[in-house]
Amino acid sequence: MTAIQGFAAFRRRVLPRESTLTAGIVILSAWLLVALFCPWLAPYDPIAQDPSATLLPPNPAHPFGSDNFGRDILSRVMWGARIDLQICLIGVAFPFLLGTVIGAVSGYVGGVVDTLLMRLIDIVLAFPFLVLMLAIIAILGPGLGSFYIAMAMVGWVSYARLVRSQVLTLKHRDFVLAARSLGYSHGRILFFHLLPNALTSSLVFAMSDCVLVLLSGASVSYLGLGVQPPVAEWGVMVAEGQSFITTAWWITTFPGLAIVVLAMGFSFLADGLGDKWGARP
Amino acid sequence: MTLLQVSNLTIEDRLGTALVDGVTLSVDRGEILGLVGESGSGKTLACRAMMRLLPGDGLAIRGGEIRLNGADVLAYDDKRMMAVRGREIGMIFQNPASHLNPVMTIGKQIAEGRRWHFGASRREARQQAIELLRQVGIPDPARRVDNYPHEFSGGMRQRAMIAVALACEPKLLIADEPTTALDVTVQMQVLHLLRDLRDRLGLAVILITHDLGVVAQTCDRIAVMYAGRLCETGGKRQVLGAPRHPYTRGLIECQPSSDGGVGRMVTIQGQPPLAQRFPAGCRFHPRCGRATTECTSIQPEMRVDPGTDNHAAACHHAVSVTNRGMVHGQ
Amino acid sequence: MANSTYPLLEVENLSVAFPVSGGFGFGRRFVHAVNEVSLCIQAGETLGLVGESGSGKSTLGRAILHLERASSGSVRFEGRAITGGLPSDIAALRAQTAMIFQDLFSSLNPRQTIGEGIAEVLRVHGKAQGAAITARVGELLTLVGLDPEHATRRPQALSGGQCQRAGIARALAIEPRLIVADECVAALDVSIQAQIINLLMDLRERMGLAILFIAHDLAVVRRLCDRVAVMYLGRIVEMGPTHTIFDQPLHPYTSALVAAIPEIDPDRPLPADLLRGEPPSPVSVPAGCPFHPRCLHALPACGHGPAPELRHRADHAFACVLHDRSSDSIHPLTKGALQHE
Amino acid sequence: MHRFRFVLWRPIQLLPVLFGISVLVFVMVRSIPGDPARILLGVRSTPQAIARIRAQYGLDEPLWLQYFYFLRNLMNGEMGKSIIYRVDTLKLIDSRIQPTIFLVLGSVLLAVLIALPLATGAARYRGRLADHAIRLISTIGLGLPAFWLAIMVILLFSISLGWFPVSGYGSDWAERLHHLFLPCLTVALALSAVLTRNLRASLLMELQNDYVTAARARGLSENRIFWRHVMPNSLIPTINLLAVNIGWLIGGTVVIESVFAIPGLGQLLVKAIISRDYMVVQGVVLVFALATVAVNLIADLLTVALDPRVKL
Repeated sequence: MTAIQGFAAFRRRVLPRESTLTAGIVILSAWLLVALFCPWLAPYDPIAQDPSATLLPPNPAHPFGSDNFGRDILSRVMWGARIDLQICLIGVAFPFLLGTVIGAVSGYVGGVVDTLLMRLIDIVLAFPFLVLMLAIIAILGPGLGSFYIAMAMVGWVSYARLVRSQVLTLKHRDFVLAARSLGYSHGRILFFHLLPNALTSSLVFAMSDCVLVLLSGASVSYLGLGVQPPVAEWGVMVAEGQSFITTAWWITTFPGLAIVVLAMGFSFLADGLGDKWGARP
Repeated sequence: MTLLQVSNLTIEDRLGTALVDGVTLSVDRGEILGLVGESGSGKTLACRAMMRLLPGDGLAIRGGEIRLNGADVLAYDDKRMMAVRGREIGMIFQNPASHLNPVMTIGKQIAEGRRWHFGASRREARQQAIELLRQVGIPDPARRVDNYPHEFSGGMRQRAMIAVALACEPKLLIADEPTTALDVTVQMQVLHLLRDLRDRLGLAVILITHDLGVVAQTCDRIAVMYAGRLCETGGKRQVLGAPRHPYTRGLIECQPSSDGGVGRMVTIQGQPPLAQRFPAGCRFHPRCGRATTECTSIQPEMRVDPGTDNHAAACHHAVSVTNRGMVHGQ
Repeated sequence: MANSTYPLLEVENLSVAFPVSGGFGFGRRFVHAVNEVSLCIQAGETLGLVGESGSGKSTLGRAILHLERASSGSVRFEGRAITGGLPSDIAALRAQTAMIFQDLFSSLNPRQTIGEGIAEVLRVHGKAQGAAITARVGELLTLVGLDPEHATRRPQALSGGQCQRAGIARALAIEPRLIVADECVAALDVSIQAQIINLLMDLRERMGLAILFIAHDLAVVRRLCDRVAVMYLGRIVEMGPTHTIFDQPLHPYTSALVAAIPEIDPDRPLPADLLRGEPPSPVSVPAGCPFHPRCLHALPACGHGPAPELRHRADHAFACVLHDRSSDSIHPLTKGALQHE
Repeated sequence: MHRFRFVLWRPIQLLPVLFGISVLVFVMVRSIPGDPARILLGVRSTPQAIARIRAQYGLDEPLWLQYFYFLRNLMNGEMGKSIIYRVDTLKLIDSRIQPTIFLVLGSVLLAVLIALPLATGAARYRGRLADHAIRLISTIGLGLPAFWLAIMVILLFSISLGWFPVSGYGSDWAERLHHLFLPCLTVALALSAVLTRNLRASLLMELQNDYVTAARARGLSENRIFWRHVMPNSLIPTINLLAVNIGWLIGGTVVIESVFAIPGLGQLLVKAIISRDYMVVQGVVLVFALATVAVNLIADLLTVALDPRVKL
């Protein structure tokens, strides 16, 4: 069996038929593998400086070239996958959990709780997303921890709004009325009947939100308020290469491309899942 | 005089299942034809085919002929077809709320047909829109012409949709379950309007419905469809008074009459088949009390009862005039 | 039965009002979806509740099962107060009542199989434990004419009629004494409608069920129900034994509804216009008799004052002033009888 | 008409939001650990200045009174002094706001110009090659980091081709337009990806509506149906989407202004954060929030004007 046949068989058996979903899964698993195995895959130490190999253009020894400290860009991009994937996952997990629970309870309970929550959401949404995050980071001080906290404080709003509107529509569907007429407790109705139905669109949104979180994390780091040098993070790398843009384009180009490809992976996954589940956030 | 003649119309989906199979129908000028069937019987699809507007992907007309005033509509190109739609054949739908553009005034939607098909000026079209609203029985049409669909009640919306269709002056109106979403008293008013339009304008109407009661009071002739095939056609009195096909009979009997009756209701056992699982032979045979082995394998043809004027049924065991007494005696 | 001295269900002067924002938020108005309704249902009895859209019949059905907050009046189930009742009273109501719905697919949780949905009822109400649950689920499915193997299907994989049967099986799992059936055959094909009606008849006979049958199809109501209540704009305008309501209606609205029943009789002409216009929105109920703008028999006095009271003649009640003049000899309003006066 | 009362009522409804914004901004600065007076004045504060600011903001009073002073100062146009620039924050903002406004307006204009034809093409040729290509491009566009895209655009148009200046703002109108084109393009490219995807989706949804079938059944041409019925109806949700994205867009300008060294509010904010110039941070955040609220208000009013179904 040739490799192509093998892949075809693998594709048939393991991967879903939808091409966008497949593309998303392939891109994301590739990055995941790189992130997990970068100590073995990366040809150089990402922060080891080599004064004899500064600002080298892409060549067989350094496929993506090297920067002004002689660090290998390829190795830094691979190690960067660790940090940036972590930014996506942690940056999405907290808002997702927080927002989903708050939105579901608020939509189900209604009344004063719901009104107050909607006002709070209006207020948070009145601030431009990145500006509010920067403001919170300004108070907490630069760093990845501050970024996660700011993300959780700002990001939950979208999930809460989404899940709340889902719960509000589902609440008036007959199966919820049926559940009430059968004497089920509120907890059972909310968590066993409403939430499983509301969750699909929230999950799809979380996947597309990964793109936003990734871009925000990289932007914050680019501005010098997130991940601090010399850690290999893509946004930091772009910032570091900016001063050499006229002479060494490769320092900024490759980490940027890495962001684009990872973001595409999440977008494809979100689109694919959305089509598959018929959920459009 | 025959206005529209459909012969052997067959519509298949992408998998080659015949959702409409060999349907033959005709409508005369000034005639109301009732096309009766349950959901999934292909009645709506057959009518959409007459306008060459099949919904969804992969559906295609695979055979048959549609002749409008003798001309073969299936041979028309898109441009000629556009002149048929609206202008020759108009259509109204079950749910006027969604079939009217929600952000355009009723008047503009009526006027659009006048402007598009007849090149009327803005002012003329508006006047004609008001006149049309009056014709379909909307009170205070000069004011209502500037209302949006959501400002109309259900029955008024249906009237407005009829006015939108009439604006193009069609010869044939296809009415797809026009009263199903309405209350009974309002349903009566809309049916009156359709009858009235037929009388005044000589409009031919195909009334698609699942309700035999509506058909009995409104139509001249009836065609009954089941699982994509025609099972019985004929005059209203023939089909309802002396049904020849067991499905027609079943439909009549399982609808309680207004005097209620007593005890358990007569039913047709089982349920209509899904398109992918249409049975071989007569498609009704799994639910039929009269079915024999012949029915399971051989598809029955539409046959006219020789003793009648065009009362046809597709059943191997169709009741004919000669042995009608037996059926009525139960 | 322990509480046999009480009727199974007693509704007294029940009103349900919904707030509608009047455009500015502070100009709050109320829609009286159900207005001062009184009725009662005996054990094993089937009461038909008919009316056009916006008549409040569905709201009344839900309010009876305490699924809608009543703004005034009371509901009693087996003598226990349900409106403003204790949680234990509500629990008693829930343990003996169930509901079946019009929307075949939306009434079943799309993420549950049919079996899981029924098993959940059995478990929550302690009707069966462990392996007995599966057996009972099969039993219930067979009872409503489904195959026990349908238990593993999701609602999307069933036809409309099968979904309705599954919904009935879930309702029966509770072993109810009262079922509220809200337009439960309206969305079904004619041939399936009759099957479901027959199923309800069978179950009623076998289990002594009382049914509140909410419908707009009068022919079906006539076949199934013992008594009928006619609603218009939130009020009951006529109520009585089925044959009286259909054969000798006293309210012009009832007589119009009866005359409008489509009949499969090719020789019967389309009835002449029976009513003027359409049911008005419940947001703006006309003064006086709410029906007077559409009534062909309306008197000048009908447009003023309070809505006419429901008056009782033996087991027949109606809310119309037309019969005041000759209160001792009432002429039923059959097919325009009043025109002959 | 009844529904136009909305025009009066909607701004009143916004009062709680405005109140919330002011509270949030107030709390934000007060929650920085340390002596507020010292924080507001920076490291080189004199005792006299500290005493003055304590009096002005009532820093020894209870918190709710402090909030009241904060509001009072705000009403008087007092937002404190920048510790870096040594001028009133309001004056500083006033001098920096113009480039940001033009950047936002230009970006929106460009983005709409890009998105409209793309979404139209994709929706009308659904499932064909053009549609797939447009979808792929817009998906890539979603994931473009603005700061990186800006550098790439500079690399291409300024350094390699030499068509546009690398950075700065310019002194007269022609120069400013020249300077602003690349930044606007950068923001527009990212924004148009979102717009294209959403407009395409809402066009396709409208095309599936029953009234489109009804219009076909009346013999209207596909062109007329699309431009007269489908497009106007799809633009209504798109206006709202655009408004929601204004917040995102303003965030984008923060980054873009830093990359292109445009002396706007975004750049001011980033510099203020880095140099802990909290009075400026507070002022700029407040201005951004008010601008977002205003844009959403305009979008709401537009929706009411365009969609007869919408009532309060």
